Amino acid sequence: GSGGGGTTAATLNIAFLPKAVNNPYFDSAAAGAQKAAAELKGQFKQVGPSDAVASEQVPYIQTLTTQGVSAIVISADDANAVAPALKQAMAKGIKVVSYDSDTAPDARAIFINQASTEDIGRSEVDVLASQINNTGQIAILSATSTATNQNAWIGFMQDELKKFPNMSLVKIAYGNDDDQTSYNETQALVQAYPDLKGIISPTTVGIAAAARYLKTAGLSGKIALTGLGTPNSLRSYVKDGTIKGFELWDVGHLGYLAYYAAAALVQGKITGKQGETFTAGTLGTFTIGANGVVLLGPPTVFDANNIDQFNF
Amino acid sequence: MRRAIRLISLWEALLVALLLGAVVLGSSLSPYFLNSNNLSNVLSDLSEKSLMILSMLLIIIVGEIDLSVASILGLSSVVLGDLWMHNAPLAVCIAAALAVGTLAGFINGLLVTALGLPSLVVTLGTLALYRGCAYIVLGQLAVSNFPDGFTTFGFGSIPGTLIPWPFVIFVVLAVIVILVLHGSWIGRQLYTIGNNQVAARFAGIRVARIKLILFTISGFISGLAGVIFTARFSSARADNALGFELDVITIVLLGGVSIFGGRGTLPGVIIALFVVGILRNAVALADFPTETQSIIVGGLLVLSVLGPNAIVRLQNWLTRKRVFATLITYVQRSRT
Amino acid sequence: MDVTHAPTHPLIELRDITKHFGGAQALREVHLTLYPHEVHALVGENGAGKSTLVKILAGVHTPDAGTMLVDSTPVVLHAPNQAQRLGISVIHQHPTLFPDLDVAENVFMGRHPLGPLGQVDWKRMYSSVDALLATLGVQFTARTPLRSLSVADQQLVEIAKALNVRARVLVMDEPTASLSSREVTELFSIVRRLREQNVAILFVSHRLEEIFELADRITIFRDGGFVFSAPTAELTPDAVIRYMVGREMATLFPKQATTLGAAVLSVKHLSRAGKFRDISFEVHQGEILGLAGLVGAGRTEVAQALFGIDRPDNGEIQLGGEPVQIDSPAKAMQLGLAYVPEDRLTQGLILEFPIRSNITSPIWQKISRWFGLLDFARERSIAQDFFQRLSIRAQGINQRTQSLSGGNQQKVVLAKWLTTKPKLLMLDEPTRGVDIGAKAEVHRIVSDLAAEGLAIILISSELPEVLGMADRILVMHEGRITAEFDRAAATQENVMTAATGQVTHGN
Amino acid sequence: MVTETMTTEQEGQRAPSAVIRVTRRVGQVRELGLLVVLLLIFVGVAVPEPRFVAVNNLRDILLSVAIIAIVVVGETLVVLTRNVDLSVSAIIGLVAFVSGDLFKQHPGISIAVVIAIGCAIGLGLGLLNGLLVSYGGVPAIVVTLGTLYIYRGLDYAIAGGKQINAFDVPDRFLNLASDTVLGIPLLIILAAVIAAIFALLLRYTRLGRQVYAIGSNPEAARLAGIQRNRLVLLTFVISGLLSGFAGILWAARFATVDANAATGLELLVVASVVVGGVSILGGSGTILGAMLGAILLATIQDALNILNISPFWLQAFYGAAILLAVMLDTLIMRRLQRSYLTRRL
Ligand SMILES: Nc1ncnc2c1ncn2[C@@H]1O[C@H](COP(=O)(O)OP(=O)(O)OP(=O)(O)O)[C@@H](O)[C@H]1O
Ligand SMILES: Nc1ncnc2c1ncn2[C@@H]1O[C@H](COP(=O)(O)OP(=O)(O)OP(=O)(O)O)[C@@H](O)[C@H]1O
Ligand SMILES: [Mg+2]
Ligand SMILES: [Mg+2]
Repeated sequence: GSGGGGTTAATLNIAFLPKAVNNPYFDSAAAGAQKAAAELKGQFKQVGPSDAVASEQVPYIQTLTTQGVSAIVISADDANAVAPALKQAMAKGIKVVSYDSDTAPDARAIFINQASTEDIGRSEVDVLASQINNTGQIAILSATSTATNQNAWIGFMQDELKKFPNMSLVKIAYGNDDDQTSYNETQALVQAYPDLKGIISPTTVGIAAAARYLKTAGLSGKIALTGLGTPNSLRSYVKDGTIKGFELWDVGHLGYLAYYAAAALVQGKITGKQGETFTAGTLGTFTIGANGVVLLGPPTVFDANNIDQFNF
Repeated sequence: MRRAIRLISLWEALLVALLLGAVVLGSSLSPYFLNSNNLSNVLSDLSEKSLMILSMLLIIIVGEIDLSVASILGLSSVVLGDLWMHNAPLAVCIAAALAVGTLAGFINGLLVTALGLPSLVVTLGTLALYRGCAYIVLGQLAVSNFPDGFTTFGFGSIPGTLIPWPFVIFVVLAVIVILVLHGSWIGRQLYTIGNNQVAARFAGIRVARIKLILFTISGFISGLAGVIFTARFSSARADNALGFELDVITIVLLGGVSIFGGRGTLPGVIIALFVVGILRNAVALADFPTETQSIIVGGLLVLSVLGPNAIVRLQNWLTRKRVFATLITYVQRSRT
Repeated sequence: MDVTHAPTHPLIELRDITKHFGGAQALREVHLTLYPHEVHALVGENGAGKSTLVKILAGVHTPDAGTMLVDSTPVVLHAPNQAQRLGISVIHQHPTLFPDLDVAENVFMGRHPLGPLGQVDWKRMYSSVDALLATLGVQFTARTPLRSLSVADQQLVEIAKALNVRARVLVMDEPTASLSSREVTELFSIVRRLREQNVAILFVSHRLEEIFELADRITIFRDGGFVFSAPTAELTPDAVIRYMVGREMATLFPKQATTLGAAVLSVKHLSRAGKFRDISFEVHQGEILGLAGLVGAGRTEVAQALFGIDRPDNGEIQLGGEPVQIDSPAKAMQLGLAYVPEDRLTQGLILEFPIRSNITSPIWQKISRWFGLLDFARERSIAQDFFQRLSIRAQGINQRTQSLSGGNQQKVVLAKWLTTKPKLLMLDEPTRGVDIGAKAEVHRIVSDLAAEGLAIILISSELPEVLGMADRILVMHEGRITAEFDRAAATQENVMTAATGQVTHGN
Repeated sequence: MVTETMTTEQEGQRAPSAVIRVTRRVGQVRELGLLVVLLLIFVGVAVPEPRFVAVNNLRDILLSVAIIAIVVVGETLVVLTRNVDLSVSAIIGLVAFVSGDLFKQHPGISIAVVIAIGCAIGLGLGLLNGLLVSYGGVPAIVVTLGTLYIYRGLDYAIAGGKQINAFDVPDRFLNLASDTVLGIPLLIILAAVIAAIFALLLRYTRLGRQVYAIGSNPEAARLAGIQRNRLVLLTFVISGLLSGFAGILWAARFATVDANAATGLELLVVASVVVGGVSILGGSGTILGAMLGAILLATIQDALNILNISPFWLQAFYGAAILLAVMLDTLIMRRLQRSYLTRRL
């Protein structure tokens, strides 16, 4: 059989490969992608491992390659581990787009960046600072230390912290985007740093778990918590004051844009070169930036006032 | 159980049928299944497990078990990565990874033979210990920037063919194991130990020494698997191959090897290896949800032992009914 | 000993009981009657079927044919607890206990005394077991973990277990096998007390003096068949032995006269704590050295120490005049020793393997070619050769040893060790549970080997066998050599006396 | 569990011979040893970090062990019969999700009903394990390794990408995990009660003693007229039931439940049992010991947190704990037997 089948510009057979399939965050991204697929009359499917383990993603890439999908849209669990397989796919003429978490740049054509890494990193520190009036020990609860996006954000957070002499970052903990681990890590942070004032968790799983611990440990309001999360999973904590405010881009839009980008690639409208532009349905026109990065836009801040307007 | 032995040949026949079934299923589920690239992917995905079943088979045949293989894989992968991160030459890194694996296996062996502890508990302990050591060394870091040559070895195929490099290693080792296990005096001694440890000792077989060697080999193989894994994903991480031990043991048992030792053949296990590999691949190709795989594998595992038992019980029941007795004996004759 | 007036109503009556194990017939239409207020002794050589009968009474085995009457009503026992409910309590030949539990629980397992809330009443259990143990005069208490007891003490627990239930029938299979004489007297006084309480007692033993001391009636089995039964008063030890053996020895044990060569093995002051002490002897080429004694005398341990299975604590072993250290069976084999173990099923054979592989197992490495690959053709020829020389009766060398009769299994074990061309061959109970025909053949083989100049140590609990086969007989009792006899000087009586540890007279 | 210590004292009163006093201590040595180790850890950590022995930290330790402890009780029963149940983690995960999902699908469903359903599921899955082992004649490790896959697979099949969030389940349900009675968290009380009940059953019922018997010597058990199959089946059913119950509590405690809940927990459970001195070869060990084993492992984890040692050390410590436990156990047993061997002759 011809591995490169299906790349005729007409057929849109686009597969999403998230870090893990059973993660509400990626499910809402998938919802957006499905919307785009409907608009473009293309096919959409989402496959992936049940655990966020890099090596688990590779067989799926291979399978998709064999199936000759027209494009793979991936959120890389480990930028380099998936690279060889993705390169094989590209060699077979399959377009590769990364979203949410980038791969090695030479293993994809375009990276859909949910928000400028810098914006997110800096703004989260600012949000937290305003909650703890610029003083005290803070900690970061990240996903995995290999997650490209996480590390980039953390980089800018540390830089932003220089502006707040009275705030000190005491620890960066890793919850592996796993609920129990994140929960225990939060518990560990609180125990290890009795004077902890605030936690930033730039991951949807992490922030939810952290919020839950703070609530059960009766620390709501005592330790401030912010980060990136989905409104649905944090709504109750925002209402009971465990979380005053948190950020996120519109995940649905992320998937939506990623699908349009992939489609544009498949249809040959773009190749991924800097400066190329394409239109993404209701989101309007986007321009490809340096080394194939497309920016979704600034993040939204969710708080008690606006949270009920969102459902994802 | 005794009578079940007569059924081993039958069991291997069943496995072959199962294998064919899997192939048919695969090709009917997806047009891409028989595509040569895909088959090459199947082999590639089995790279580490195919090696690990070899040593696991030997260990289970002498009536022991090694739960720590996946952790040893992770540890040696991490050692390789850590040294590479500190700019050691690749050859040194690989040698070190193999050495660490071998040492880990040797320690298992010592605990089992010298102290006479049950291997189930010992390797349960080292399963956690070795994985823990891997985390201690590399934490959550991942070392990736390996040279292309290394990655190609792990991920690429023999030029001009679609045979992945690691599979070549498997073929070579498999041939050796077949010869040793089924053709040499050593193999005979292994089965003897598994069947009757006392009799083995009374016959002058050095039981403890042999077990020590086997655990050490298992460690080495796991280390080798660690190197291959690292190459395949150009990524050395502490959580590499987490949980592989279950797959490996499952495949071995599915291959008709008795968990009590003394019974089982490599051909059977190899067939089982491909049954599992192909089923997983077929199910994924057909876009079945991930969980279908684990359900199928688990079901096969239980059936692999339940099946023969059930047949034996049926036989006993029938033989008690004089009418069928002759029929049964006839069937058994024709089988042997 | 009081003369009993056998009551008219038997408690238990066994009629024409037959039992097969695969091919081997363990019991052939035997009958036995147990009366209350009577100690009934059952004697017979090894493999006569005593334990099988005991297990049938215990409900462990169900007979293939025949009837069992309890209180003159026929019963069929399928499970041990059925026998227990009928008031039949059994002491099995080999302890069947729970090593992880303490003595009290072993005694009470399944029948723990219960308190008001239906809870296990530990206090009561411990006190009653301690009381029971007191009557046995033992050195351990109800709370001692069983794992820490010696085999003999475990035997006592087994006895306590049987005495603990209000039994109407007490069956004892070689209860004294590993007991000291003091413990034996304790046991006997208890048994007599029970007899006074109208308990029916079946007593299996190899020790004739015990039987004549205790039993009111003696029944003799031979090779799975009933031979004779009469009140003890009407019997003499010689008569019993004659019934037991029941054949002219000379014809059965064709020991050829051989010229003794140089000493092959000489042992000096060999000791192993708790097993044997100060063992010294020599064996010569072409000599058969008999090792007689009761079960538990320590003969197996001596043999196994020589074969490197357990280490002796001190003493010296010389082979061909050279002092040697034997630390493993492998080493022993290199030195030209061979050991045919006591229990061929668990120690001698790989039942899953065909005759062929079993015979060649000690020399697999030798008959391998490059890379240790087995030379199957050579294996087949060697196996075939011994298969014929020992005239093993089977479909062929590829038949699985599992399906062989005891006698033929034993021949396979013999062949297995002969392949190593040993200088010294140690046989431990080589004919236990082997039918007469095969027995005779084994004896022929052994004496042929001796004639070929092989040195042989023959351990056997069957006196006639030792008397018939051995050039010289060492008698062991409780780990010590108590006597040595030449072929000429040895008789049933003097060997048996030495074996039971009474006056030591050798020459 | 109180009873365990009581009998120790009783045994202390009557002391016939020196040898026997030794062995009696050896009999209890596991529990004592574990207590000593725990004590050492507490002292060792409390000195640099007094917060370690603060009430709320001790509470956290017990809280984190409570759910596992319930599963450990069932596992202990199974292991005592010379078997093992690796499928517990899958049962927990499955039940945890299903019970959470019930609330999500049928808002207003009564908690009692959910608990009943969850326990029923656990019981059913345990029953399947038990039947395959006892009547199917399949080695426990094979059966439960297989059902570990299968049950987890079912979990994935049901859960898919869905996730149960705190707001999907009623607060009354979440309170199961957070409620306290007289200041003691309900979870801890539940675990303690369950452990105590089974400790009593094991020690004070004939059935309980027979569990030890079949693990210690199956053949002898047969001669004693004990029905092995039924008993093995029973232990697996109990193990499944308790795992199911633990699954419900899991959902209540962690509120956010996806298909991966409790993955890999079976190793921690078996580890607790082994560290607790329950012989993997069956026949010996106590619930008390297993509980201490579980607490020990949880304490190690907590100590690492408090001392701010990287959690990456945790697994290594677990492994070392397991190895040390079995080594000590066997060495002591050996020593004991040698001390007796030379008694005769
Ligand atoms: N479970 C069994 N399977 C096969 N054969 C058996 C079994 N039990 C006994 N036999 C055979 O039945 C015959 C009688 O054995 P049994 O144990 O009753 O003899 P015994 O008189 O008790 O001998 P000993 O004095 O050595 O105890 C022997 O040939 C033995 O090999
Ligand atoms: N089959 C057995 N089961 C349990 N204990 C045994 C067995 N055989 C021997 N023993 C014990 O081992 C110790 C030494 O017995 P050993 O067999 O060496 O003496 P033996 O003279 O060889 O007896 P046998 O006539 O059985 O060979 C004794 O305490 C004996 O009770
Ligand atoms: Mg007997
Ligand atoms: Mg003996």
